[in-house]
Amino acid sequence: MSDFLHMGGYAIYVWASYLLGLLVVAVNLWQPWRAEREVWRQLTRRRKHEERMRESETS
Amino acid sequence: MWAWLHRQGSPKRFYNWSGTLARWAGWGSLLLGVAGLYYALFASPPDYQQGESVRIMYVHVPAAWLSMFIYMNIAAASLVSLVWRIKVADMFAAASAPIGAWFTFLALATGSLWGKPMWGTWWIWDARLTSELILLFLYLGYIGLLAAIEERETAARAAAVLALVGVVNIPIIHYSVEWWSTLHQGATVTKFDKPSIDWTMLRPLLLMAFSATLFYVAVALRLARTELLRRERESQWVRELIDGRQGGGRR
Amino acid sequence: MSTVAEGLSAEALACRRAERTLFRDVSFMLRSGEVLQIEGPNGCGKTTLLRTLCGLTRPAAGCVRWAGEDIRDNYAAYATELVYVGHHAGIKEELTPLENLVFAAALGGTNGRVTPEQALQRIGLPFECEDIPCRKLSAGQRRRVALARLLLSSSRLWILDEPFTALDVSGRGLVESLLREHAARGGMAVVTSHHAVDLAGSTVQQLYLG
Amino acid sequence: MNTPSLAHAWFALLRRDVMLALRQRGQLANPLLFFVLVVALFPLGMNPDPALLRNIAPGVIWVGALLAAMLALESMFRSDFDDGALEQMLLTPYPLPLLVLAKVAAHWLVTGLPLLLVAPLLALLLNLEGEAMVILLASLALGTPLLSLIGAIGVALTVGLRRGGVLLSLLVLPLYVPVLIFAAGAVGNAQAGMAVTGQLAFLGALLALAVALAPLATAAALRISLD
Repeated sequence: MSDFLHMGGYAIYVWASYLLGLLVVAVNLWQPWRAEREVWRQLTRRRKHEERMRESETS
Repeated sequence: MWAWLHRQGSPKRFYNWSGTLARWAGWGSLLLGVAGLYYALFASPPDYQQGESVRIMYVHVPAAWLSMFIYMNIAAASLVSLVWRIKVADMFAAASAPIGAWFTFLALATGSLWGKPMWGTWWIWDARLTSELILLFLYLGYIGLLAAIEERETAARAAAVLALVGVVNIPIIHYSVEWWSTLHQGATVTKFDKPSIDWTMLRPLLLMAFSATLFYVAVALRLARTELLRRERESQWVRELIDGRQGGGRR
Repeated sequence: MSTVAEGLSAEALACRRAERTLFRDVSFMLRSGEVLQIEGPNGCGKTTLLRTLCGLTRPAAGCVRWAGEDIRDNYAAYATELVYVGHHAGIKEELTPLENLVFAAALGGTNGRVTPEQALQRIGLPFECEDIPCRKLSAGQRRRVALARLLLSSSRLWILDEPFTALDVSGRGLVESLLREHAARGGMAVVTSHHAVDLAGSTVQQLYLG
Repeated sequence: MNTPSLAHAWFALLRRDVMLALRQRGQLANPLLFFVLVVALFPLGMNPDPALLRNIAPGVIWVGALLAAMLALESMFRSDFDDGALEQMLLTPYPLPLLVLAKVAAHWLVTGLPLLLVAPLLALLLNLEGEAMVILLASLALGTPLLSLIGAIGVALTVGLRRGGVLLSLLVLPLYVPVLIFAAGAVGNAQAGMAVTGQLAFLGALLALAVALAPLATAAALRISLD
């Protein structure tokens, strides 16, 4: 196991590479998630606003 | 055929099929990625010259591949959006750009991490890394232009022109950098690619590359869908979508 | 559509800016000898409409036709028939009025009736102004230089964005008479203006935006 | 109907732009002074050993030319955009790419050509002599029009933006890389007594390609920017 972690003396470089790869993947997962949440929040707010306007018109 | 494609490019249709495709691509990417990581870290031998550091290659090469592949995708989508006026295409192009920039960055960083033990310095003006660096600038320029123009559709069309100019220039840049590095470097440093590569190393490489490609497809589609919703928020189908979602209570 | 579509027509034009619809369903038909006056409050898209008619801005929906043909199909033919004078009319500050007009004629064509000097005279620019750079002229004088292009050109369609801005009473009267003459010759014009325009004797259509 | 011929309009546009530039000589001189200053700063920033200077001369002069050309780019369409002359250019019956070519040609005459004229002086400052100097001029003669042509695309894309300057350099400089490499490479080879025809031929080919394609892209970009 420690041999595996040691990576023949290249541990820092190898693990840093994989960590960076993971980081990039994480950022690219987080980004669309955040954008999606933001857009849905906006859209529902707009829709509610519209409905309120319609209600106030009819009443 | 064209009529069919054009129909699939209509906002509502695109929204429907892209969701499914993104989900499948996402799961596929995860599956291939896990398998790829297993072979990359456990079930492949160290290189006889580079030792264990060869494992960096399984991150670097897919990232470098994706950086090129995504730029080509942006250019192709830009062409489609300029010629056939399919709005969805420019949203896909715009969504691809940040992903491409991130993977270009990853390719550069891992190239540097591989270079330190191999060459003894963090950075060397090797043809491949230099090309990658210029590619990063092309991406940043594209993203910068897209962000600078306020009118969304104008921005998309301007960026599309830039992407096409860029894609014509990439081979020229690549060739010039290649020529320049052979002129100044003399003895060639060991490169990643060798004429023949063993199956045990090729297997994780291919798995990781496919996984990365699917990952890109999934993320780009999701970003494009989000942008689509934002732009089409006044249309009837988006309204219905919101109502359905609120009624369904998914969140 | 009418059978003989001589002239300019717009079909269900719509324009969006900043994700907001500026106008939609704008349709009209302008025939030979007619003037179209576009009115509306600030920010209602008058300038955008004019630019759309020129083919500078792409409409979000609908199309502009010249002689029954979409202007995008044969733009060069349309361009020879068109003069557009916008807020900024391409008058170079560093050039003299005469140089500006000579250049405009070189790019936009002339009708052969009027020389640049005559055009400047007719538009009421003092003779001594002809040889000084435009940046030293007043706003009204610069406006006159821009409008002098109308006299040179042989185009049948004039598209003028606020042509009366910065002009004094005599200038306004002059532009009105230019428009009348143009219409009498069988020309067409699209004009935006805040002022009431006196074009007695010509057919004037009006279009309200917003 | 009396529409002037394309050639007449083309030369009228070229003549007007050159005339305008000559009336604002201050603006004309700025990039030139910048070029001279940048190159003159290098010996101050390092050991002014003649051999070293000779070594870095091709790169330094070419990077200087690149930055000076970059600086001059913005003026290509800026004033035309502000005063509506660009709109008028789009409303003519002539093919826009050809009119763009006239503007680029005029821009090169007033910004690129002067760089070519002061380059020998700078070459002397950096101990670049003999054949290398000739090749330097040849590379500038082929390379600076390329800079103008490629740059025009970037300017056309950013002309509608209020603060397009930094973005412009980000868009354009990566595209300048091949020009820099081959041009500076040719001069370097000439110094070392090696063949230069390959690089110069490549620059020539790039120039031909850019003359054919860049005006098309610039015209498309202008239409988009003015939309």
